[in-house]
This record gives sequence, C-alpha cells and structure tokens, in this order.
Amino acid sequence: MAVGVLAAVLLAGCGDPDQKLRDNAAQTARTAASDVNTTRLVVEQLQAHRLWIQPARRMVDDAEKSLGTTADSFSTQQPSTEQSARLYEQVNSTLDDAVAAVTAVRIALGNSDLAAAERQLAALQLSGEDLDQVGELAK
Amino acid sequence: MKKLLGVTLGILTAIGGFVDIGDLVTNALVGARFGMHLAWIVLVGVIGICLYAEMSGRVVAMSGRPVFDLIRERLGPRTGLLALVASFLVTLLTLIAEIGGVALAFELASGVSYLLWMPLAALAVWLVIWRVKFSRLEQAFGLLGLLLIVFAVALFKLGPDWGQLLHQATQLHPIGHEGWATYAYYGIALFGAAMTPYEVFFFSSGGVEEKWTRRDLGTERTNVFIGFPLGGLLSLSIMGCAAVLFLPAGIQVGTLGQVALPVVVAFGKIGLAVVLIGMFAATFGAALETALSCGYTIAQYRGWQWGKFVRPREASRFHVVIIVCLVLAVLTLLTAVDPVKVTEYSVVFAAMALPLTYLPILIVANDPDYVGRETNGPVRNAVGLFYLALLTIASVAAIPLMIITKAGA
Amino acid sequence: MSGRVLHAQLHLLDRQLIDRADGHLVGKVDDVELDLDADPPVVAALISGRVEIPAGRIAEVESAVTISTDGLDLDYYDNWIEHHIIDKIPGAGDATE
Amino acid sequence: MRLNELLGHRVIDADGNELGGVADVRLVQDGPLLVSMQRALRVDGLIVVENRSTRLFGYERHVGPELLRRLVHARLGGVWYLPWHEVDEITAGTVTTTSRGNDLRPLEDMARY
Repeated sequence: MAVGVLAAVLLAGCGDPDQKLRDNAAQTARTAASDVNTTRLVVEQLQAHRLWIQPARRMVDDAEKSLGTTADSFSTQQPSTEQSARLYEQVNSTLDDAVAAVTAVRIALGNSDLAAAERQLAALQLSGEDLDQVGELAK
Repeated sequence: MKKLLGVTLGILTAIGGFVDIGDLVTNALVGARFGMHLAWIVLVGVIGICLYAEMSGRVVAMSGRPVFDLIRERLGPRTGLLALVASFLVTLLTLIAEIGGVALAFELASGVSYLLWMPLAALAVWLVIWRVKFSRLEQAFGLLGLLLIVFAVALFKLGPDWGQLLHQATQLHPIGHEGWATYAYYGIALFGAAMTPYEVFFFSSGGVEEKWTRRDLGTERTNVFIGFPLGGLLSLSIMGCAAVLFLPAGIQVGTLGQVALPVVVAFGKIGLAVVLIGMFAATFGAALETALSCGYTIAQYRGWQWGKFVRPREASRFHVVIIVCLVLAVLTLLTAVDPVKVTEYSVVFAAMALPLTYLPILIVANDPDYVGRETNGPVRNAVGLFYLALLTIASVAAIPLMIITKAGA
Repeated sequence: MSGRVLHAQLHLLDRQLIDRADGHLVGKVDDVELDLDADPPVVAALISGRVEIPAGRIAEVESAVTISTDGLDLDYYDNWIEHHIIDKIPGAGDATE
Repeated sequence: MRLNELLGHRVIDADGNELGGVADVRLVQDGPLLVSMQRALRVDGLIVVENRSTRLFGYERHVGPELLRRLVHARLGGVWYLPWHEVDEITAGTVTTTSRGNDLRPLEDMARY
C-alpha cells in the first residue's frame, strides 16, 4: 500500500520544491535502510549462533543512534506543496516504523531476550523494503 | 638459514604493519558503496608507497639521514615548517584515530564503552614506547596484525561470483546513486589510506633505529616490494568482503563493528575473535608508529636527539613530544567524537600532506652526496615524477571535493 | 691546488649537527657566520639556536655536520626537560628491553 | 655577516646593471677541518641566480630527475659563478662587482670538487 501511495506521488509531477524534497527523502531512506539492514544481519547472525550478544548489542546500539539522527534530520524538512506534504508524511511514517523495529531489537538484546529480537525480523525486512522503494525515488 | 628467517620476518611484519584503522575503515566503506569499482586506486597507492618507501629506505641506508631531517634541509626552514605542521597534524589525527580504533575493538569485545578503554590504550602505547625495544615492538604487532588475513579467507568462504568482482574492478566509474564527485573523493581517501605519510616517517626512522647500512639494502627492498603488495591484497580483501556482503544489502559502513561483520557471517564467533585480535594488533601497532612519528617529525626538523636506540633521558624532548601527543589524543577522544569519522577525515588530510613529504625524498634519492652510486635510474625517476604529479593533483582536489560532496555524504 | 668544494647554503644550512664524542644529535645549523673581512674570507662559525659554534670545532661535513662540542651548551633545553620532567618518570635511564 | 642575510642580496655589475641575486656561497676546503682551525672553509665566490630565489634544492649542481631539473632551471634563469676577487663591495641589500654580466662563468662549467 505504501508503495502505491509513493508511486502516485512520483507520477503526479516533478515541480522544483518537490524535487528537492524527493532528493532528500531518497538520500535519507538509503541511509536509514543501511541501519535497518545492519540490524537485520546482526539478528540473523545471533539466531544462527554465530555472534556473541555483547558485540551484537554494540552494533545495534550504533545502528539505532544513527537511524535516530537520520530520522530527526528529515523531520526538520519544510514541505511547501501539497504533494511534498504527502511525501513528507509518508517518509516520516516509514522512518518511524524503521526506528520502532530497531529500537525493539535494541531493547530485546538489552534484556538478552533473543526470541523477542527474532520476532522483529519480519518487521525489519518489511521496513528495509519500504525504505528501498523511497530510496529509488531520486538519484 | 638465520638470514632467511630474518627476511621472512621482515616481510610478514610489513604485511601486518601495512593495514591500520585508515585501511580497515576506508576499504570497507568504499567496498560497501562502490563495490570493486575503486579497487584500482589501492593498486596505484601500493605502487606509490613501495616506490617512496624504497627511496627513503635507500637514502637512510646510504647516508643515515631520516626523512624529516632531509625535508628541512631541502625545503628550508620556512617551507619545511609548512611541511612539518601539515605532516605533524595529519599524524596526530591518525594517532587519535588509531587509539580510538584500539578502544573500539575492546568495546566490541567487552561491551564496555570505548571512552573507558581509550585512556588505558593511550597509557599502554606510552608504556610500550617507554620500555620495549624497537625491533621487538615492530615485530610483535606486525605478526599479530597478520591475523587480518582472516578477511581474505572470509572472502573465499563467502563464495562470491569472482567473475563479477573482477568485472567491477575493470569498470572505473561510479555506480548506482553515486556521482563522479563522491567517486573521486573516496578515490583520494583510499589513496591517502594506502600512502599515509607516517608510514614513510616510521619506515625511514626505523632504518636509523635499526642502524641500516648498505648491506641491508637487499633486505629492505625485499620487505618493501613483497610485504607492501601483500598488505595491499589484504586491503583489497577487506574491500571485497564489503562489496560481496554490503553492496547488495544497501548497507553503508560507519562503524568498526560493521567492518568485522563479513568475517562473522563467514566464520561465526571464532572468526569474530580472530578479527578483533587482528584489529587490535593493527590499530595498536599503528598507534605506536604514529606516536613515534609525531616525535620523529618534530625532533628531526629541530635536530634534537630522538629515537629508541638511546635511553629515554638522552632524548628527553622527543619523549615529551610523544607524551604530549598521547595526552592530546585522549583529550580529543574524550569529547566523544566518533573515531571512525576522525579516520575518514584523517585519510583525506593525509593525501593533502603527501607532496611536501615526497618531493625532498625524490630529490635526495638522486643526489650522489647522499646515496653514492645508488641514485635513481631513469625508470624510477619517471615513475617518481608521475606519482609526484598524481599526489599534487590529489592534494589540490581534496578540499574542493570535500566541500562539494559534503565529505562524501 | 684546489680542495673540496662546498656550498654554504646547500651543504651547511639546515644540516643535522652531530657530537663527535658520542654521536648524539645536538641540533640543526640555523645560520652560518661568515667573516668577509678576513683575508681570505672564511666561515667563522655555525649558529644553532642561541649557540655559536666556532668553525674550528667543525670536524666533518658529510650528510650531517660533525662537531666537537666541548664547553658548548647545546643541550640546554634537552637537559632542562630531562631534569624537570623525564627523570621523574621511572625507567628514564634504562635501556629498553 | 650571517649567511641568511647575504642570501638574496641583489648583484649589480660594473655598468650598474642588475645581474640577479645571491643564491649560495661557494666554499673551498683546502685542508682537514679540525687541524686547520679557523681557516679551513675559505669563501671562494658567490653563486648568482638571474631570477632571485633563495632555495635551489641543490639544482645548481644538476642532480635530480631531468624533467624536474628543467622546470627548476627555467624558473631560475641563468646560474653564474662570481669569484670573490671580483666582488667590490657589499652594502645593505646589494653586492657590487667589478666584472660585467657577460664575463661571468656559468656555474655548470665549474668542477664539482
């Protein structure tokens, strides 16, 4: 569904202020996708008993921090047209999903609750795909 | 037999000593963003460092004069001072990055914040410099750094499509969302990581520490021409691992943990243990080298007694410089600046400081007053001049590219 | 009749000074004092920091300049730091192991 | 007189033409150093460079990669040897000579040792 809305936004036109926001959204999404995919890779390695919990915590902590900075930075953007506003909302909500999933993993690992972390794998996967879509909106 | 052992030891040390925090971070980062499309820069950098290390080694063996002594002599006090300030600041920045790297490796292993490890790391660096013999510290950390070969083995284990990697390596252009500006910027960063100025300061001062003479020329050349290229292969395998695992997954490398991840995927917990020890050895060894190089540059420019071949009290100003630099490094890191970011900047600034370091070496390697009959031949001069031009272009382009690309963002 | 040719700036200025007695590094040649009124005019002294090294102390001019340092205070700052800082740290006088 | 002060002095010939600047001082060592005491390093002459430049990188002796050497020489212009007996007077900033510009020997023609 998210993809449908985004495609509509994309097809609706390429005004200049829209273009600027779209560039920013795409760049933001690619950076965010990196952290989401890192988290997913870490959880997968934990699940396969290939990684200790200490370094895993460290890596997820770093990913969460970096993702938080990226999301905050995008939310300070100023959408000036209606289309921009829609894209802005859409990207913000995608980022929120990503932050929620990564934070959930961080909390789970903090409590050494591996099962809870593994339950986030699907959400991470989905979030990563959504971000990839946004990432393709612009160069 | 003993000679063969010595040569082997020298080569192994050169391989292990080649990779430091700059190579670890930059190669992984570039592999994740550009695949192998920038691999050729590593090749160019390795040839360059071989060329200049050989020249400075030859000058040391024939005349006993290390690099910064010559820089002041050939460039004069004013231009020499400019070279000193640039080289010293870059070396200090690299020292900060290396100590940060040691602390990050401990943080990954223990889960305890790197901010706590860092003063310990700096203290350990100082203690080793204060108490341990030069050849011993060089060998110990060089050999332990060889554990990073795990990246090469991991690359095989990951079972990449070799044809595709090779194909990437022959396509010299940016891919995906990357533009030419970021491509060039990271090219310069890789170049700076491979040719970092402190490597030559350390190498040539080490020649004096170990009292090289004309008879050591052969050993010196073998170490350089075999050890450094193999070190370069290590760099390439770090890049390859990132290209295979991170590029398709859209993961950008920004932490030391990510640099180690491909080895985890390939070998699990054992792999992680090996790679963490390797990273510790590589960064700790490089922290020793950069701390010493901070002292070498200033002492050699001013003509002070320096080196570990005398007792500390006989080279008191040299040792004070090292202590001050280590304190500065800890204070900088205590501001919670990201050591990985410091590394990314340090390799680019390194590229900027290179021409002033290399010009005097090239001149002196041609001067019979210093090297007797061992002057450069026409081929070495042609290649040397080509590299000088390359270094100058990279040096001039670094800052504009840094601004255009917002430091590679 | 002509002896070895040296160039004052090229071969003397900014060269490393070495103590002939123990091989220690004792500074750089910051300037050269020329006595142009003598006949023939000669190099009168080398200047390193605040210290003037009479030309008669020069033992050798190679890739570094070897001098005899008796009675010259070239190590003033090094000694100051040695006594006030380095000597207070244990192990300062030991050779490394 | 200090060397750093002398370097860069303008050189004026007998006709009042400016020849260039002092780039180095040629010394001759006639005997062993320590033994000859004060008289060991004799000033033999000056090295004059057409376009004033205080650092020659040792290039007046023609060592170094060919290409770099040419670049440096193109920048320096002529490099001449001015024997000490032709130096008339040294005042603040200038050296006056008794010779004429085209009588000077190019440094290249001088023996290195």
